[in-house]
Amino acid sequence: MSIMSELTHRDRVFDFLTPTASPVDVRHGPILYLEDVTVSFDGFKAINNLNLTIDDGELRCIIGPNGAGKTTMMDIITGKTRPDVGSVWFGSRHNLLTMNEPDIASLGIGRKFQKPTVFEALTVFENLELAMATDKRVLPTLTARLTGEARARIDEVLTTIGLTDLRHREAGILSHGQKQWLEIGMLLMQKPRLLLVDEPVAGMTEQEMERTAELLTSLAGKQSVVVVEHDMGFVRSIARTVTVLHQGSVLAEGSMDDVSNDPKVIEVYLGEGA
Amino acid sequence: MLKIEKLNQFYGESHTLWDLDLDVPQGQCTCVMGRNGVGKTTLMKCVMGEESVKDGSILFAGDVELTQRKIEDRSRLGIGYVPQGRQVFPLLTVEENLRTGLAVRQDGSKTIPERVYELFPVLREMKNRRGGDLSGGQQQQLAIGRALVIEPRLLILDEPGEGIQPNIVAQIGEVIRKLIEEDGLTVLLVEQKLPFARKYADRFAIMDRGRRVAEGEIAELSDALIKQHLTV
Amino acid sequence: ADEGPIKVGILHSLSGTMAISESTLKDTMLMLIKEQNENGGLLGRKLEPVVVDPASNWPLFAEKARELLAKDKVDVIFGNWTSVSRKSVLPVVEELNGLLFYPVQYEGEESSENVFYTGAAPNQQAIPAVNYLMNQVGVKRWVLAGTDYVYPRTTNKILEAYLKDHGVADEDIMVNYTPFGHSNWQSIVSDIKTFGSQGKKTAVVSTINGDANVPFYRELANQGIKAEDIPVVAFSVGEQELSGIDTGPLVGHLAAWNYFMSVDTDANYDFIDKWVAYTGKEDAVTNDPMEAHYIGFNMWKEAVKKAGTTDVDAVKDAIIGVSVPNLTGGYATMMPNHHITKPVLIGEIQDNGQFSVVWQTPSTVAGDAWSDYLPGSKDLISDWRKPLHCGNYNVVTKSCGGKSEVAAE
Amino acid sequence: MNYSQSWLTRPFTERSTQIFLGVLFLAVMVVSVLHLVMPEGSALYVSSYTVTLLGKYLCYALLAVAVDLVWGYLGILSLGHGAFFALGGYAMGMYLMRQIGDRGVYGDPTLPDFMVFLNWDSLPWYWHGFDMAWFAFIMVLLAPGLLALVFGFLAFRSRVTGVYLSIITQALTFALMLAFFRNEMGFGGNNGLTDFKDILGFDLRTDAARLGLFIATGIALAVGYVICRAIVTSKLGRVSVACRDAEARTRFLGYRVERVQLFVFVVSAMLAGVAGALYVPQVGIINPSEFSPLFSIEIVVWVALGGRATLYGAVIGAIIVNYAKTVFTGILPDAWLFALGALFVLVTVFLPKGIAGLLPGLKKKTDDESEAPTSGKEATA
Amino acid sequence: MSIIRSLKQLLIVCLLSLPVLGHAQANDEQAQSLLTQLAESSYGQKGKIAGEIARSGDERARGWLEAFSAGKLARIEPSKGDAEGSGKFVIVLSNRGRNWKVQDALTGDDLGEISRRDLDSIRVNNSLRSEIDGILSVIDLTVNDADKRLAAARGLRGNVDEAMAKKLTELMASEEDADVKATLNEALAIYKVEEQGDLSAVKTLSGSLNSEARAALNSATYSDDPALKQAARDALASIETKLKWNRAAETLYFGLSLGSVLVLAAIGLAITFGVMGVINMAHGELIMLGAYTTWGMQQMLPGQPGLALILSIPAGFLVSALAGVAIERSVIQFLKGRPLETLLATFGISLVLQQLVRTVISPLNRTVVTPDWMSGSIMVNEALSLTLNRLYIIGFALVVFVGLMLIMRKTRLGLEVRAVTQNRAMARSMGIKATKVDIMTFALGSGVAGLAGVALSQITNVGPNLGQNYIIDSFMVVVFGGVGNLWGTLVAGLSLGTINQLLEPWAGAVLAKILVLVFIILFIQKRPRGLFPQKGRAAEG
Ligand SMILES: Nc1ncnc2c1ncn2[C@@H]1O[C@H](COP(=O)(O)OP(=O)(O)OP(=O)(O)O)[C@@H](O)[C@H]1O
Ligand SMILES: Nc1ncnc2c1ncn2[C@@H]1O[C@H](COP(=O)(O)OP(=O)(O)OP(=O)(O)O)[C@@H](O)[C@H]1O
Ligand SMILES: NC(N)=O
Ligand SMILES: [Mg+2]
Ligand SMILES: [Mg+2]
Repeated sequence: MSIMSELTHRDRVFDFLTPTASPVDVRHGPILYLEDVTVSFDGFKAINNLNLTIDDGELRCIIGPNGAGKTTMMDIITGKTRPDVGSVWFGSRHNLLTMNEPDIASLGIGRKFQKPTVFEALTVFENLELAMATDKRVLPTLTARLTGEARARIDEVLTTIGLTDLRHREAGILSHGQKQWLEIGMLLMQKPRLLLVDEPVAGMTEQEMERTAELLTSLAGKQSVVVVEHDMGFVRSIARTVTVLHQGSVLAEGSMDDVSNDPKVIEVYLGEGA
Repeated sequence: MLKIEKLNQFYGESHTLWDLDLDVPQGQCTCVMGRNGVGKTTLMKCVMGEESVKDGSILFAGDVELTQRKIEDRSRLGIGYVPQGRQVFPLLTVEENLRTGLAVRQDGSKTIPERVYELFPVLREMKNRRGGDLSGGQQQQLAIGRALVIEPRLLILDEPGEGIQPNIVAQIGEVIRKLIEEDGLTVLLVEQKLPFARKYADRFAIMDRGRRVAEGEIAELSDALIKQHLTV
Repeated sequence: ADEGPIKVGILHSLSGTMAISESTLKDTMLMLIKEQNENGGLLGRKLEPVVVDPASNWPLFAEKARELLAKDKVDVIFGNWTSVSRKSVLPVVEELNGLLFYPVQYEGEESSENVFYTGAAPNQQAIPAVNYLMNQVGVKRWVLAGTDYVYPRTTNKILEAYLKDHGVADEDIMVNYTPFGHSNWQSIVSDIKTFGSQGKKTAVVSTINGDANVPFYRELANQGIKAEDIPVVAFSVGEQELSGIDTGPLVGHLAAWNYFMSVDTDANYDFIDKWVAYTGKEDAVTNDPMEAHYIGFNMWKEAVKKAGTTDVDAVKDAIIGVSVPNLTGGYATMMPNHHITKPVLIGEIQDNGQFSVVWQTPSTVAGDAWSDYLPGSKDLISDWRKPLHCGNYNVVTKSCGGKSEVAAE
Repeated sequence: MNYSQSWLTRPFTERSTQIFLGVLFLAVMVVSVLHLVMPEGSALYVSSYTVTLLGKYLCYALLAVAVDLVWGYLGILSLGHGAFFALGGYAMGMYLMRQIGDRGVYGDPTLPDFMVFLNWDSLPWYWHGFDMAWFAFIMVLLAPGLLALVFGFLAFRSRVTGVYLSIITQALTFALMLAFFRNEMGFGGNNGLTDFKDILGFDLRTDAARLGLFIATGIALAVGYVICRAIVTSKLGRVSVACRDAEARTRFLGYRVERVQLFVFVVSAMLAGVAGALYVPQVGIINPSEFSPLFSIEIVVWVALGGRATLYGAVIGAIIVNYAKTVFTGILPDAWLFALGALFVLVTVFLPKGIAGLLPGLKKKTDDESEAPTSGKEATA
Repeated sequence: MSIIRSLKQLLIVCLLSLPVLGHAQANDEQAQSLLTQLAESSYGQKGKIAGEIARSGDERARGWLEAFSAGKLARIEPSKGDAEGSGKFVIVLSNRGRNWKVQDALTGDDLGEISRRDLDSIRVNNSLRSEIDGILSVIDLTVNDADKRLAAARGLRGNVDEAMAKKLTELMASEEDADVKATLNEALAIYKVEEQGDLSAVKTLSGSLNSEARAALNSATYSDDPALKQAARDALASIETKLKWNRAAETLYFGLSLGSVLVLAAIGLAITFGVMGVINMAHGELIMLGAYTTWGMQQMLPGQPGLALILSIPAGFLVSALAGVAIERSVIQFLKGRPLETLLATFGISLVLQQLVRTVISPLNRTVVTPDWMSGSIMVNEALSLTLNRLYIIGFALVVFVGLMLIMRKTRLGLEVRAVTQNRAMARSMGIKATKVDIMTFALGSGVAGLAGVALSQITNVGPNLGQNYIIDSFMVVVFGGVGNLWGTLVAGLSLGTINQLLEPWAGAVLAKILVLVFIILFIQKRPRGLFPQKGRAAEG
């Protein structure tokens, strides 16, 4: 795009001129739709002809060997990575491939990263505050005040993630597991239509896992959830439909039982002992 | 192999480890457990020297007082470390990541032991890819592989199974056992997942808010203990 | 206030880019003051130098000038090198009614009641040099190369007008500007070489300043431009600059100044001996701005003696007409326009970093504040004596330039 | 931190801002009163030389605050803020030049001296309007603001970050310096703009005008400080910090990072412009050396020395360094660079948080429930 | 000009008829009187007297003329000096300082040192000097050394007149060296085209790149003879095409040489900043130290500038590397994990180092001599010569680059330093001695800066400001190339240099520089991480 034409796009400079994103349209079927997506890095195909459909309100688990392309898939959905070919739709209205990360996020796609990334210089409270679903344009952000309602919401989430005591500590000092929880909290604050959760229970104890499982299942229905996880116990406890990725494409899809008995899945992923 | 006594550690003003005692017997796998944020990682860092301790002692191999040693000397003594969060060198290739461990090998070998590649074939496959480009699980495998390159006497594993696919997790467990049995390796393991701990560890220690609250043979790890210290 | 020492402010950069030129001038002043004190001071009082470092920073020059005048209450200031620093200081010395002696060749177009210009105006350096090249060397084609700032720009403007008046065609003049500190002269020197190989005798008139000179001369040498083929005459390269250059390959290139260290007079040899003794360095060199300070200091001294006081207004009046010996065997007189009379010397570089004088004006030339070759200023004159008392009197409109309004009040 | 206050009033509820404004107000008052009331010989008399000097420090302080806003809170290490400062300065300088009218040496009623002397026959188009104060003052904000807008738009849109951004800001100011050196640009070349006569009808050489400018600078600093404080304590401030520490992550939360950066960058550039505009009449000259990359680096050094990401640290740093310069260049003309250099090294090594790190009470993060900070007395003592 | 020229030719003819300068020992009185005339006459007369001296047959004449031409012939002031010496002519052996070493011009006796005050130099100027050079070089046309003959022949082009032409034709017949012969032929052809409008001579000149030849052809295009006019035009046109190519080659050379200077200045920074992440504002001063080392070496080895320069390569590396170690140990090591603050501290260090040089050595520039083997240029053809100092520097830059590349790629240090900068704690946990690595790497980067200084001393100022002039450019090159990538630094330096030189003839030096900066700004928009960016997940961290 030439510089000139961008300069004439005044609305791209001043966000108060930007039209607000229109809501996601799910009347005609799935909320997320990936078709024939391929992405390669220096010739290595991390995603190879991937097709995936997530229905509105669904909770989907995705498993697959290390390097199968699960995280890369999330990168594609959230606009971090552009596929070489293929199409990705959010509802039937939004072509995600034409949008950038903040646009996609404001459409209502939230993500928890595999490696927890929080704002280390900000407090736990502020991390949650920033994640909160509100008007995120510049001037509204500048003039934003915290309403009682919003504060209550933050408090609620703080309780859920068990960090109430640490709310005014900088997020940088949290332990690994605490950061995982904070990320989940930020995801909750965003109230997205679609949650992409990459390895939520890594580093959690069995009991914490149970809590997480409860949390995610309670979200499903209102929101759509995609969970990537290697802990089979956890997956079993929440899964309705499981998709197995392998070498960048779908290897198997079905109920947990179907999948875990699939010899191909056992061979490349579960191993005999599991 | 490792004997920790009355260890106290502070992050600035906050007292994180309290009078902590821990015994890691030679040729066994000791598993440290505890809820999030109780100080497991902190303890490992103290052993490695990445955090300084206020007082207390950490004796290695009977008579080496670790708290007096610089970090780099500790690995020279034969301690391998797989930290939580992988900590691979993102811009070094996989092979270069592994080669960083060659400096301290006792035998002065300049090649990466074949065993590492056998255990994690993906590392061979991706030899020339940058560490940071790997998937999460691949990075974790790289971190473990890297620690094995130095052929340690004591291996510290901070939640090693995190993000690794189930069959490889099992394989890692097997390797640990094999090293313990064949080479007399000592392992200090932090692990949350009970099945794994039960299957591969010899001993356990439970931490709660910076203190060691329980310790014993893995068989002694009772549901009561778990309920008391590991549930929220 | 007439007891205690007489304070002499020294306002030269001792750090930053200009320290390379200016720090010597500070030492010169300290030497002159020391000598004067050894000879009993002035009006029976000791002289006390007040040294500050304006650090090659132009606003800092103004600040330090104010500090000298308002805080240290100095009786006179010797200082500045670059024109911009002088421009920055000018309003301050005028406002606080100080005295400033400015020792460096400059572009002219200025005459302040409070400033005494002891360096050369363009008519005391550039024009005679060009005359020499035109008449004695037979130069027909001209390269005007300078650093891109006001002094070279103005000088070149004056020279262009002058050359055209003398029948030089447009295509026989090449003008080139480079940034301060320019160090990559390859293509410019190559262009000069091409320009100079068209069969007509060519010379380069260089107003290149400061650090850019070393790489420039080095490139000349390496591309094999010899003084015999294409001589370079410089207005900003003196002994001090040469002391940082391997002059072996540069023999014969020229400079125009009002003083050279090699000048064969006793006054000069004495001055050099004192300087060597003062600095303790056998290889210490002297240069034109040093002589200008020497003259300026002596003129101020004479004026103070004449006025019997260091009072600025009295000294200002007394100094006009004061004559002191220069170091080249003649006299320098302070003219009513606050510029002085100077001989113009052309020297050729020698392998020992000195210049050998090859030509000089038969008599001294009086500095012209306003150039006769610039349309805006050819009608202006400056005369600080009463009753005219004006730095920019327009002889056509018969009014005192910018001050007309003030006068009317 | 009080999250529910309005963004503009929030700074005033902060202890640190209250102390800052109080100290600034007191200082300006004391200086003015001593200048006006005390007899000239008195030990307590503040000369107009000192007043102007202090005015200059305050300009630098405002400039440093502007740099700290983008560096400390947004993570943009601008090595080109001198450019915005200089543009503001040139806008003011052009106004002051036009005010000279026919009092220049050549007596030309419209053309500034340097144009007459370079044979320009008419005023270049971009000089028009600068005879009117309102226009010039708008340009003081607009010139740096527009440059920052265009430059920032391009750079942030392309996601230029880190040292890459730093270096292109440096290239920007370097290019402008070379351009302004050229006489053809019509800004007086290396000699710049100087020999100003009066401002808004007041003779610049009078003590009253000097004092007025000093007070105006004090006010500008106060306002600039409060604006910056308001930004950094607002939610936008926290988003800025988020951008600074994890730019990509911030995008995934739905913030348009480039716009946040652009907004703050432009505000900062304008503040720098104001600082430049107030600086020029007080020091009496503006020339291209204000565009020099080393000057911009020096500004960053002031901020780092004072303590990054505190704003008041920037003020402290700017004042201390420049005061040290004034003093050292006077009393240690041959060795002051040793002293200054040593100061930089020692502060970095021994005061990791800069000089502001010595003021413990001010930095504490307070609760949203507004838990009182530790005693302010301690902090200023 | 024309007077001088004909005078010179007169001399040449005279001299050519003289087999060698005289054998006879002329008497001293005559010599004294000739020299006195030389000393006392005006510039206009001196040439003639010099000619007389040359023809006097005195075997000392050549020495006098050479000394005169070099400004080293002087007379002890008749009124001053000790009684016996006054009025004596002397040859100055050393003219530095206030007392000069002299020897008696007539007897060759060493007279020791005489104060400058008591000496009157016999003034010489450019035109005299070239006259004397002419006199001396014409003699060279008949010497045995073919190189000297070639040089003399070259000098003749454009200086031939009727009398000369005849002589030259004779000389050509006996000349054996092909180059000399061709050059003489060309000289003759220039004369023929210019003065006689000789059509056949145009052909001789048609391929020539010599500027005198071009001038001759040019004048022929104004001839009345249409055939000659056309032939001259054609010849010029073909020369013009050739010249264009040569100019292009020259520009490219200039670009590469500027580029290699940038690479040299930046490459050390590519280590300290690019790899270690230290924003080293004192980098320029480390370069400066290298340059001063060269100066110091030349002071210690007077008269052997070449040897001193070669020794400066290790010495400059060492001095800067040690300075680097000192900086690292005293400051940088305390700033681990605070890379931005290294800017503050190293800025301070750079101020201190600059002022230290001003105070301890001098605020003035120092002279660094270019050894003979690095001076001048090698001539590819008449229109294209490559300056030697730059040629050496291009080579030096490449050698330094390759050396660094090998160290970073092939030694363990390269691996370890990258590991340490990427994750210090982890690197130490792997047994890497981070402190040692820091010291070695910083020393390496600093040492390379010192090498740059050694090289720069051959093309620019050696003074306290040297560093400041390169620091900004260095950072730009490193960043433009992509931080952490040595190849990037090489390509960035060379391409920025070339772009600058391509733009310069068209835009002028100032505008070219501005355009290069604007280019950098725009380029970074397209490639926000430099020429060779770190790609992929790893870079985003
Ligand atoms: N920028 C890149 N450059 C090169 N290879 C890459 C890059 N990004 C990803 N890959 C490769 O693509 C493959 C897919 O990676 P991805 O992170 O999506 O795996 P994953 O399914 O999330 O694995 P895990 O379960 O271990 O997290 C891996 O083999 C990885 O090495
Ligand atoms: N740099 C730090 N500064 C201050 N406090 C810290 C720091 N790092 C960790 N902490 C605190 O110390 C406690 C122990 O942290 P640690 O990382 O050792 O926990 P952990 O037991 O490993 O937890 P997890 O299971 O989540 O990995 C936590 O409460 C954490 O908030
Ligand atoms: N006046 C000068 N040389 O700047
Ligand atoms: Mg993954
Ligand atoms: Mg942990």
